[in-house]
Amino acid sequence: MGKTIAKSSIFLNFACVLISAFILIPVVIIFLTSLDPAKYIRFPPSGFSLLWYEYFFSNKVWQNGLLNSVYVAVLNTIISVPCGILAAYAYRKYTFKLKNIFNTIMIIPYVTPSLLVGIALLMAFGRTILRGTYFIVAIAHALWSTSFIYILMQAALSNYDFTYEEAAKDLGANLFQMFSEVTLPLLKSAFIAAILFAFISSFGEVTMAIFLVTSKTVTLPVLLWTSLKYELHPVATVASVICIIFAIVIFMLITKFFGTGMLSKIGM
Amino acid sequence: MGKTIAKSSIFLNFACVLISAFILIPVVIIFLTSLDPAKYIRFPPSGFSLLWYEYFFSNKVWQNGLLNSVYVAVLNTIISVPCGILAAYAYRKYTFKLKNIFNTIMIIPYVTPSLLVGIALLMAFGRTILRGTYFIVAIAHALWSTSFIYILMQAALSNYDFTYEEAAKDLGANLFQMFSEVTLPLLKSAFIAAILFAFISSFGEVTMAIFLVTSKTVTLPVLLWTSLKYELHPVATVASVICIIFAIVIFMLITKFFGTGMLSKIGM
Amino acid sequence: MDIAVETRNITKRFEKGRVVALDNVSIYVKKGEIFTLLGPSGSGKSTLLRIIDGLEEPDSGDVFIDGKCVTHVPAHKRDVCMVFQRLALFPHKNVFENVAFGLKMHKIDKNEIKKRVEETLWKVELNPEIYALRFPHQLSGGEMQRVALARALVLRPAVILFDEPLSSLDKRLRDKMRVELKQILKRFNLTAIYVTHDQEEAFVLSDRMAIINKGKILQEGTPRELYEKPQSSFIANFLGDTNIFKGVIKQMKGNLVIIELQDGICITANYTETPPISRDVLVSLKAEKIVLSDRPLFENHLEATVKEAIFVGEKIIYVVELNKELTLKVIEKNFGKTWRKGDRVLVNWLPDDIILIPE
Amino acid sequence: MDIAVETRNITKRFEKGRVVALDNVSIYVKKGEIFTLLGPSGSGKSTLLRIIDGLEEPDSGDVFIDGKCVTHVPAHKRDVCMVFQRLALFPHKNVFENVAFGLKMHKIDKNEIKKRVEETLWKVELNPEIYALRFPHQLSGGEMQRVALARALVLRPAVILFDEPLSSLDKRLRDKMRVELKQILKRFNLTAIYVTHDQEEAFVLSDRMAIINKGKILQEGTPRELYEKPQSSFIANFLGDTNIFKGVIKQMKGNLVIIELQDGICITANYTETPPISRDVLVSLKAEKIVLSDRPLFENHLEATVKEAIFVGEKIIYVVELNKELTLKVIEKNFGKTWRKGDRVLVNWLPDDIILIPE
Repeated sequence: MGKTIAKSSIFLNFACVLISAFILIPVVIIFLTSLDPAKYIRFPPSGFSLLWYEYFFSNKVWQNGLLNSVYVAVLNTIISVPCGILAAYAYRKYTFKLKNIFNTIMIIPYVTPSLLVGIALLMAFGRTILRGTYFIVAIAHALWSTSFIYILMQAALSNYDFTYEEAAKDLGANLFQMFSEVTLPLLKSAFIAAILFAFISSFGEVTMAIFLVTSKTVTLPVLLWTSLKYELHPVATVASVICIIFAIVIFMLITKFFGTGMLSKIGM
Repeated sequence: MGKTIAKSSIFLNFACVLISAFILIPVVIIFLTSLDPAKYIRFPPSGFSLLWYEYFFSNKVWQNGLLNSVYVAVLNTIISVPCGILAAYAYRKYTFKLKNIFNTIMIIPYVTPSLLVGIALLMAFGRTILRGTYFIVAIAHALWSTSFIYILMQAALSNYDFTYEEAAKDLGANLFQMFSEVTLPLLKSAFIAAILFAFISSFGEVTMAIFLVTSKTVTLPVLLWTSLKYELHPVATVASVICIIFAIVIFMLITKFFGTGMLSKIGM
Repeated sequence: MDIAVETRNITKRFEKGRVVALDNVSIYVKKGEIFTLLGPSGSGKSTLLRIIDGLEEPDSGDVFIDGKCVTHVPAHKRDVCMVFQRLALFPHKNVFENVAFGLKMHKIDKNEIKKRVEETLWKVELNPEIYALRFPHQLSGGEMQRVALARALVLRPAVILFDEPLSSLDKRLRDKMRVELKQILKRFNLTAIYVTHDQEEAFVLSDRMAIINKGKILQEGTPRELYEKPQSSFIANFLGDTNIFKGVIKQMKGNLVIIELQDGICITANYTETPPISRDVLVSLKAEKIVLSDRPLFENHLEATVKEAIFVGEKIIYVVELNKELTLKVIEKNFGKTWRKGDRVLVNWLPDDIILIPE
Repeated sequence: MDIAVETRNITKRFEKGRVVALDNVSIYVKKGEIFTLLGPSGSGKSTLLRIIDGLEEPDSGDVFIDGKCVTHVPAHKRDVCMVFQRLALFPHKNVFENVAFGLKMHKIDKNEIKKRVEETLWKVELNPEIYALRFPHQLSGGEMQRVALARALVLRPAVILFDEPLSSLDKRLRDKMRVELKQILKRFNLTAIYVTHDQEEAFVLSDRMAIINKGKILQEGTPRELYEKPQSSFIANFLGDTNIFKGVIKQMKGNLVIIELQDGICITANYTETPPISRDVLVSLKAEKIVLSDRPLFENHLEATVKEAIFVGEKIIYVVELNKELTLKVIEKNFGKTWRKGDRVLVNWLPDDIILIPE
């Protein structure tokens, strides 16, 4: 490499800056707008103030939305993470007849537009007791989320050596001991990544939620949506910034604790 | 394995059927509803007819939406596939200073709620000449799509052996010959998968599009959304079925032509 | 005779019965013995090991450990331990925890665990004070090897199974580790089944060995028996560097047989057991059983020309030509006089070293 | 003397200068010669090869090919070809297309390409009619090897570089391929640089070789020179199976030196070149240079007890004990009388085989 690197390094760094700028445009715009004290959203902003941040944190509706989003995200995580992980684990470890069909079916929700999932569930459960509960929103998210986690875990498991489990069995471990002593610690980082991804994707989801929430269970992204679509109220930019910060913090957690090596393992 | 398999096989096949059923619920519901001749959407359906399919294919607005969706998806593919592939290729092949920061930035749009990307672009370009063009919708999609393709290609490239490129150089190939004779054919299936994914994700996207389209550039998912949210017109279920069939066909293409091996390579 | 492990008529098929991995395999291993299964890759040797360990079940046939039938006993309840090919040391546990794993699974008392783990680490020549807290990735190849062995040893199983555990080491370390391994196994009088495709490894380690090919046991015996008395041309060819010729028996007097190889080139051989039954035989002569000289050393000697002399450090490999169609490979150790391409030499051998194989 | 390749004072650092891969390395390779770089992994041998090929640039120093400085010429414009460790046959191209690749890149006429590819396939003993349309995954390890060689040969480069191309084959095939490779290289009088960590491979292939360790060339010469006349204890130890002892020179008469090893055990050695300058020396004696017997064979002989006799097929390795602190490793080929543990024997060697290394 030597001189080759030195030369290409300048070009590459320049290209990186350009692509990064392109990528960062929306984030920067939203952040600047959220600091504008004006009564309606506009760009470029005209001033600097934390006015709308104060508003956000003192307003019951927005606070409620934030909490609801957390409830739904937690519920989704509880449903989709075990399902997705077990499905991927079974797919890699065992041979069974319906294996290929199973694999195809698991991936369908991932390629189905999420809008349709929301509508379908509304149609199915709209007039049942589940209507307007956190549960129905979480189920919708879990459909997509299970599929996504299945895909992530497939990638993580493709580097996983089942010999460790055989060694544990050979040394006298029963199924439970094998799982807690070997499988869990070895796949720990992939499991945590799956949890974080399940949480964050559910937390920011709007397309399905908008069909399924009531005014009691309304989530932050749905509030944001309504606010932006009909009022263009500046507090929406604050909510946006909070969503993004939330996402970035979780993403940082993933990379910090498990390294980018882990991300590339799970296909990131 | 032997008898072990036989036993677990029954359990596994049963579990598969259960999970698959859960996963397939929305698709089945939508499909059945689309065959209902009733004038409003309801579930369970009351009859069987192809009435709304005929309606869909004879209605200008829906046809137009379908075409617009295709335009946007193609434009998005043209922008995001080269960007995402080049970024991932550069990341794997070269060493440069901003490498880690670059990696983080590339993943941000993927974790940013798409709603916000749409709004930010509306704010930035809402009053410019780009307003209401296909281009602005495609840019929004490309932000997310580039990030996603970057992640996919990282996984694909993690199994790619750069020695082939060195061998080509060693045998007298210049940069262009190396790319067309070695890199392109070896990564062909990953490239095609990237194209298909870019296309399908853009084709079904609604959250960003809804902020950026005009009545002239309105896409199929946006029409679908409006129709479902305000009219509950039964033709929407037909549009849904068409979207899903589209998605499944493309997914089948991916698995048929490149095998599930390839999918697991790119992290699917 | 105390039998530690026995398999009876084990058959195993893969891929819905289309591939026969093991075909009616019966072996036995005596207590305190090191038994080696030697075979090319894909011969079924690892499958047999996994069946003995309980990681796979045979389609038919039975496995006995210490006289009890364990065919349907799951792996974690069998009194056998395996040292895996890629070792499979738990990467998230340190040396102490790795070795203690089996004891912990069996709910042994903590103090007892500590005592036995340390004892075992000493056995494999790892100082517990230095190594106990290290993680597998901090160990060298040889040290990892020893930890893997300790992890199996500590459970004092009836048998230890080895699935080519040395194959990932480089040659020098492999040579060293195999001698060490044998010393440890012998010092503690352990029973072991060792699977390998490396004949040197099999020779150095085994008390008794079997050669397996395409799922069938071809021959078993001590290393020397197999090497010096192969019962088929496959084994004669497979072990060592062998010159094999077709020949016709011309004459038999007493224990001596005179065999014509070709064009009147005749050699003399001894047979000690049954005389050959057909006139057509295969004659096998290992390359190291031939001595080159400039004057006759033994009764059996022929003139030849050196076609190639390949220097390989400790030994020199010669290819010598008896006539246009008959060449011999000869191995001499790198000592004293060496020959060059084109030299005229005498090739000498002892009649005892000629092995006759029925064609 | 026609020089095909020369490197002058090549230095290369990695990881921002913290790791020195090559330290002022100068080698030359004559036309028609097979030159081997032998060294442990991480010694820098592959880096040197990549610098000669143009895949990496040195931090300082120059590379000359056919007398022209090519230090800054990119790989695709250099008249050298490499056979890669993992071969790097293009998996999406058949044998013909793989071999034709270099010619196609150089825009050679199609008929000419066909002619030269077929010619080259014959050279490496692959029938083009059978193999031309096969893909790499349809070939055996040995066939892939030959295609990789053909792909380089077809360009008729000034030098062919080999980066341990045989290391992935199993032992039997490797032994066969290395002899074949040498025959092909010699038949067409090609110049080659071969990198390996396997000393047998280096001995068999090389006209001349160099030993490299930690980025430095330690010694170069013919295989025999390096093996029989090591200039440092590293090399004496690295090559072959060596007994090394500390000794003190007691007496020198003519070409003979008498060295005391320990407790009055004295041995006699010859020195042919310069006499040793210090009284303390290292004495090196290769294991195969010792002969065991029950009656004295040469002047140098000592009594010993056999501690171990390890049967390794074509050879037997003995460990013999001269006294409590002095053991010797002896290699005998598996011929004639063999000894057992506990036997009293005489160890014999020739004074010429003792090598003195300044401590």
